[in-house]
Amino acid sequence: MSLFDPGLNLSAYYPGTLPPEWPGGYWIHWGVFVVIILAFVLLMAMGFIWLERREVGRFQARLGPNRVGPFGVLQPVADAIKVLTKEDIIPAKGDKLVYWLAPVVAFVPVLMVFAVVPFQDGALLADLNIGILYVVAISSVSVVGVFMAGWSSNNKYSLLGAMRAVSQLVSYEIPLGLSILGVVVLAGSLSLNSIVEAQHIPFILLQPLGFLIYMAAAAAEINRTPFDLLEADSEIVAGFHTEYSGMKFALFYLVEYCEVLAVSVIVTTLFLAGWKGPLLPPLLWFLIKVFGVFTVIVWVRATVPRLRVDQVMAFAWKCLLPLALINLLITGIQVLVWPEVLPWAVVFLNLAIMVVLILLWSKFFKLGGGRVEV
Amino acid sequence: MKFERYGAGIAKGMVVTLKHLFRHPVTTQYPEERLTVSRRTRGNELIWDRERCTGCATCAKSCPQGAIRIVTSRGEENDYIVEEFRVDSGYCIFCGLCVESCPYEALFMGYGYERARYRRRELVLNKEELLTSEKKQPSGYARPKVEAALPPQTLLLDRDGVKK
Amino acid sequence: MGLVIAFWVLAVVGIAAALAVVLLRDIFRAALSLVLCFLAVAGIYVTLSADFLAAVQVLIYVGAISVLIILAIMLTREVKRGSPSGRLRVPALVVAILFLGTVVFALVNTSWRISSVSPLVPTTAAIGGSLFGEGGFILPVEIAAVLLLAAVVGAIVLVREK
Amino acid sequence: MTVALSGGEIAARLEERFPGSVVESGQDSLLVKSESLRAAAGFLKTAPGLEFDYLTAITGVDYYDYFEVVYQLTSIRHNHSLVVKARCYGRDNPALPSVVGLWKGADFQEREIYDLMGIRFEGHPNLKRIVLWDGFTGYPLRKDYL
Amino acid sequence: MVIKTEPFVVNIGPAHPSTHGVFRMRATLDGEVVLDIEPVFGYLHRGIEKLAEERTYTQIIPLTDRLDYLASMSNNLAYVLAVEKLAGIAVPERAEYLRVIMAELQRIASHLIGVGAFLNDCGAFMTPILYMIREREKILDLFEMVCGQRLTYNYMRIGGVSHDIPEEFLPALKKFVDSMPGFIDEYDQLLKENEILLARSKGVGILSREQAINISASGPVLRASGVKWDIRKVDPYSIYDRFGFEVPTGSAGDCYDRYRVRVEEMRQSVRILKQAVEKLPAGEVRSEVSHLVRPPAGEAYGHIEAPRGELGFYLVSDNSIAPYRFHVRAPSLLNLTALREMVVGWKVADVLAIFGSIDICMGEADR
Amino acid sequence: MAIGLEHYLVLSALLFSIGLYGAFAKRNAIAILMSIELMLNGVNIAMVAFSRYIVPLMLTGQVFAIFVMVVAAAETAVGLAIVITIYRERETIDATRINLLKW
Amino acid sequence: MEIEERAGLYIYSDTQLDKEEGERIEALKASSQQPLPDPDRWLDEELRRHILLTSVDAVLNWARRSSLWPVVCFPACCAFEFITTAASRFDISRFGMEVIRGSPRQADLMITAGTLTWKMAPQVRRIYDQMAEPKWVIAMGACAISGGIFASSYSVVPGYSRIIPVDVYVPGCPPRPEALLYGIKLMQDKIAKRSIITEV
Repeated sequence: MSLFDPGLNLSAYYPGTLPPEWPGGYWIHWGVFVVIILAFVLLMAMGFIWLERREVGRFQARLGPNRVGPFGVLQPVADAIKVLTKEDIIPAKGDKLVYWLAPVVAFVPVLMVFAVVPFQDGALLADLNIGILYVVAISSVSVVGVFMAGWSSNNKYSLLGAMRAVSQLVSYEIPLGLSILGVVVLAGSLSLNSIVEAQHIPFILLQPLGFLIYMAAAAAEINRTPFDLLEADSEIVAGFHTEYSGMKFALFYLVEYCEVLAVSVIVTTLFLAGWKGPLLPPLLWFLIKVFGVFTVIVWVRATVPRLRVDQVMAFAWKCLLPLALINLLITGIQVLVWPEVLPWAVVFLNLAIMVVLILLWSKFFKLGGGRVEV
Repeated sequence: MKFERYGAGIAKGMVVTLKHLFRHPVTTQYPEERLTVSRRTRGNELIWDRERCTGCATCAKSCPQGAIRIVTSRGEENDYIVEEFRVDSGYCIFCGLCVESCPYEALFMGYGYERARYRRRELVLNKEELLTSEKKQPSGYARPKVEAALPPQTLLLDRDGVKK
Repeated sequence: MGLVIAFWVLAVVGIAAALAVVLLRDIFRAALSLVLCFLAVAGIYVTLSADFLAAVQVLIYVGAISVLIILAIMLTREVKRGSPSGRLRVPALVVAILFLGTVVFALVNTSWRISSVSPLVPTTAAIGGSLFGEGGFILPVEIAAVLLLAAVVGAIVLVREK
Repeated sequence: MTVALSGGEIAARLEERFPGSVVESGQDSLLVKSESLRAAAGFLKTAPGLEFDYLTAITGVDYYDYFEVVYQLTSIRHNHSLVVKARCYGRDNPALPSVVGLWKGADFQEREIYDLMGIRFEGHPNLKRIVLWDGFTGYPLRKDYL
Repeated sequence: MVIKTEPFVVNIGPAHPSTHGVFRMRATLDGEVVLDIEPVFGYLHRGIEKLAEERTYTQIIPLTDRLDYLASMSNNLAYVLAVEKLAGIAVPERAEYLRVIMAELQRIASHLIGVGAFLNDCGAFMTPILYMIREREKILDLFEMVCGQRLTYNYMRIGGVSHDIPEEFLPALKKFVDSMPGFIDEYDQLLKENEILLARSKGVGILSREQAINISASGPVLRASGVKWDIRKVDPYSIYDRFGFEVPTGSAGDCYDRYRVRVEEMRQSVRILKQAVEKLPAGEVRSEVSHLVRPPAGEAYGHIEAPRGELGFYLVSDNSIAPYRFHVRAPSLLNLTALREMVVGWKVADVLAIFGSIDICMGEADR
Repeated sequence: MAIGLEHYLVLSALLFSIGLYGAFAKRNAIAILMSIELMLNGVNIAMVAFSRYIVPLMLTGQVFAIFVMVVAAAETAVGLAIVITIYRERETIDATRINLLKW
Repeated sequence: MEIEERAGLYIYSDTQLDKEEGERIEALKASSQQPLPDPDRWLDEELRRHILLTSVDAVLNWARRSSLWPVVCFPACCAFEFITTAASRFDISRFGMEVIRGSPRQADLMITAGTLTWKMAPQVRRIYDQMAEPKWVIAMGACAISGGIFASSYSVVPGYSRIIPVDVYVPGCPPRPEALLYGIKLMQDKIAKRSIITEV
């Protein structure tokens, strides 16, 4: 199906939110949905900013923002207005065009991810049959934005941050993709909506190891602890956006939370059965799960320290990648051997396999040390 | 090191943070809630007792940096009249040595701490501003009599057992 | 109609970006233009109903190859020297134009047997089938796997510390 | 309890090894001739029974006529201590041998004395200002600095 | 695999998020690897040694507060000990106990910050340091109760302490002493076994026993390298010989050992506090000393085991009301001597972890 | 105007020629690699276009394009490794000065 | 924050860099012998003001005062009172201020926590210059206001106002966290009345 040729299989998913006989056909659907997605992403990102600050506050035995509006919910709004109206500084020696473009390049792909996410049954902008592949592909583009920012700032901390970004993001894309493949094998489709529909029991139970790998790899892709090396403020100040101020910085800040939102949404869709759930309306289920995933991410952030750059790379290549491959292999075998029999037995089997694999792998895998003779 | 604990250490740590999520935060919401400061607090102001002061300038002498300026003139009954008594609270370090050394108990540390100002020159306290007033109470630093009258200090220790 | 506009926009962007790649002196910007060119090509694939291929194009070319190239640019620090053209500029131009002329001449004068069947969508399953299915390209896949392995090993051996 | 060794006894041992090296000895200190400081320090660090392996502190004092540099030595093995002093004369370019080769802990302290008091330590690998900036005039810890 | 690139110089500090004040490291990096590092001091050099020569002995006490501003009580104690040694002044028994109580409370407070800051430098997102600061607040409350200030106490006096404790102090202290071990356990649970922390700190920044002695390291840095050297034990000052406590030592001398030694020292301090609270006698807290102390001409070196190591004051008196020479043996400065050897070859991230594990205070290092 | 096979082929030829020019004219080894990537992309477009317009139901062209991408990825990895090794040894990646085999 | 332009010059100690730094310090010292005037003109103007703030100004000022992000500038003792202010018990995050930016480009408020030495002064000046407009400064503690106990020292700048304009002075040595919060409240009040006042 082509993006410019709407009308093939979209109609199948119409019983959701929008009536099928909408006047004007799909163009209006597109227009409306783009606006809805923009609003959803921006609102949720702001909500996440607020929620993270509140939650981290509570994890740290304090309160968090509570003075701007009720419970401080207007805090992100105030931040946004303030940041947007701040002076925009452009480094004198940097590459101005690239400097200007970088936040945009980083922001657009993240926004495009939401085009294929089903908010509830069939309610999505475009049900691409390559859905999850599209997500992985598109999200790999924003690395270029990060790199452009680090390069054009003409600052060594920025450059260090950008170098770390590139090596880290490129490495973690592989375990990320492989862990998704397990889900795809189970669901038999790349389309996100079909994946949700295929989850009679959430895939987190069938793919516990895949879920852990995905969470780790995704945390690295979006620079969350313990892999938040790109902007490790105790090491390289603010990383690649050290030199950014004003509106461009606001975009990077937004990108950060949009990425978290994207990951939460995709985890919800792939592993937590998306909008499925009893009693409550599907959209509500969807939101509850997204916030749940986000809370876990914040919880991890509030607890663990950060790994060193070479340890991060070693973790991707020596730990996550082999585990993801083994996981994929086991999943493939299971799908071939027991197609649709006794899913609950498989759940327990897979949990056992996960425990055994982690225990085994811990024997081989070493971190630490790492001095280089110079 | 070997990655030998299989994530058990991380899990333990996460339990600790999770426990804190359900504990009562220790935060004091300052402008609305206030901590009662210590009875001996050395607040960011000095308080001077016009009646008791004899103008002996012991305080000025004991000040490590000469933040107190006293000008006196000879009075009728062979005593000193304090013409000028000035403390620059932007220069004073509130060490309390002047209060300790005052032989007539005429100088007190202030109990208040809200002394921030927009202008540098407003930080300089002259004779009138040093007197005690509604807003300015002396603290019990080196003055046991004042100390006994002040309320006890709020302690964070007392909040330990409080549940949410 | 949408298809026509899309093609022309993508084609113009792609060509312009490709020209920028070979003409810009600033090699970092040239690499960024290369990214743009790849994205345009991915768009072209979409207009050709090859959506799976478009995603793969973005994933591999944009996500991996150009990032690797940018990384190599950083590591070699050749940026200050730029990317000048060499002595061969004029002959290269002649060769390129001659080649272009020949190819365009040939393809204009060939009568293509255009099939009027509408293209196959979705392509994912079909590609999978033709790669791994019976009578498919399973041997080339194996060979490609060996090639990739060889490339990875070779690359590691090349840049290894002595 | 860290035992403060008697300056006299050690002075005698030093004299035996390096005649003429000790100028005077006090209760728990001894004053060493500046030329033989390096040799005496080496002896104190290694001589069996003494083994002052730990240099606690170095400081300089300006006595107008001369500068006195005070070395507080401790032996972690035997838990005893000693104060060694050396003097250098002249206010323009006073100098002493450096002990960085023996105790690396002297590195920053000697630089600091050089910076603040203007005593040169011959043989220090990186003798330059440490806490003040290049271009600062005068040596603040000298008594005649205003 | 390391790809050699052109080395470049990066300044870490002086106003860097994690240099614990205003320390600056001029680091030569090859990619992420540190090839060389030059510590640059002096961004907080305030000339305390010169200023002290112009003040009376009592007026110097506020100055010592601001040396190591995380351990003002210890600084006060070291200074008054040196002056008492110089002038031969005796201290009442109760004052000695109060001094020990204050010094040990201060040690806990300072180690809390040290450990928290180290964990922060390892990249934990503020949580450990915020928990530790919460505990430190309890100690600051106690200090404030006694002397009215939260950071610069100016509490010790030559010949005793400035005030006796208020009556609500002892119950509060008892409560603190009882609850503190539980909190230390909790923080241990938070990060002691965390795989990431272990990977970041075990085997990183090793300072061998010989090196540690040779560079005159002291305090937890020296003990983590396996040297059982604690001034409280080897040269007991004040009344430390009356308390039973252990001297924790490390074995490897790496960042993790330094972190563990600090945590264990906190437990030992709690132990000392427990004993001190039980034994605290009644009586005077300050002996009769003239306001203007005039020690006889001479010199004295008084040292204590401050939280960061051996803190010594070298005083020279010329029988006037101000010291002739006032020198501080700052543990922070000396512990940094080995920084270069410790960090060369490690990554940038390790530099900050190692630096954090040394736990310095620039106010003291630069003076 | 409808878009036909010829349009795609001309586009592909243009990309290929631009890449060809770059591969000959550039002196920077990385720039040459980038030009080669351009050429490969041009070829890919042609193959997908053929597949789309001539045998729409068989995806042979697309499968070939995938193989080309695999080769391109391998080529880039090895090529960049060579470039970095040469840079390390000779401090330059100017292709006109990398003439080790000549002598 | 400082990045040297030249690479490859470094040996164990680079005397050239030290020399340049010394020159910068001496130049700054020579050029800042008098304190800068307090930016307090708005206080007088406020007295005879009768125009209301426009709603745009009101929203802008609300946003600015509700999210003051401080920059890292922690030279000495006061830093720990500032950190305590940021920590759980006083929790500066209630005011939306816990986003302590390492990069001055993204910060609004400089809380000068500690003694400023002449050696440090160029760095502080540089951080201040790097901050994007609008920016504010709170001088925290006696050292920041006047040099405090170290005012007479040979290496200490007697007050940050020699180097950068100071909006709010918070006395104390160091001020309690509440005192600092009170200073922040004054700062917010000042921001709330922006716009009619000309930039000072």
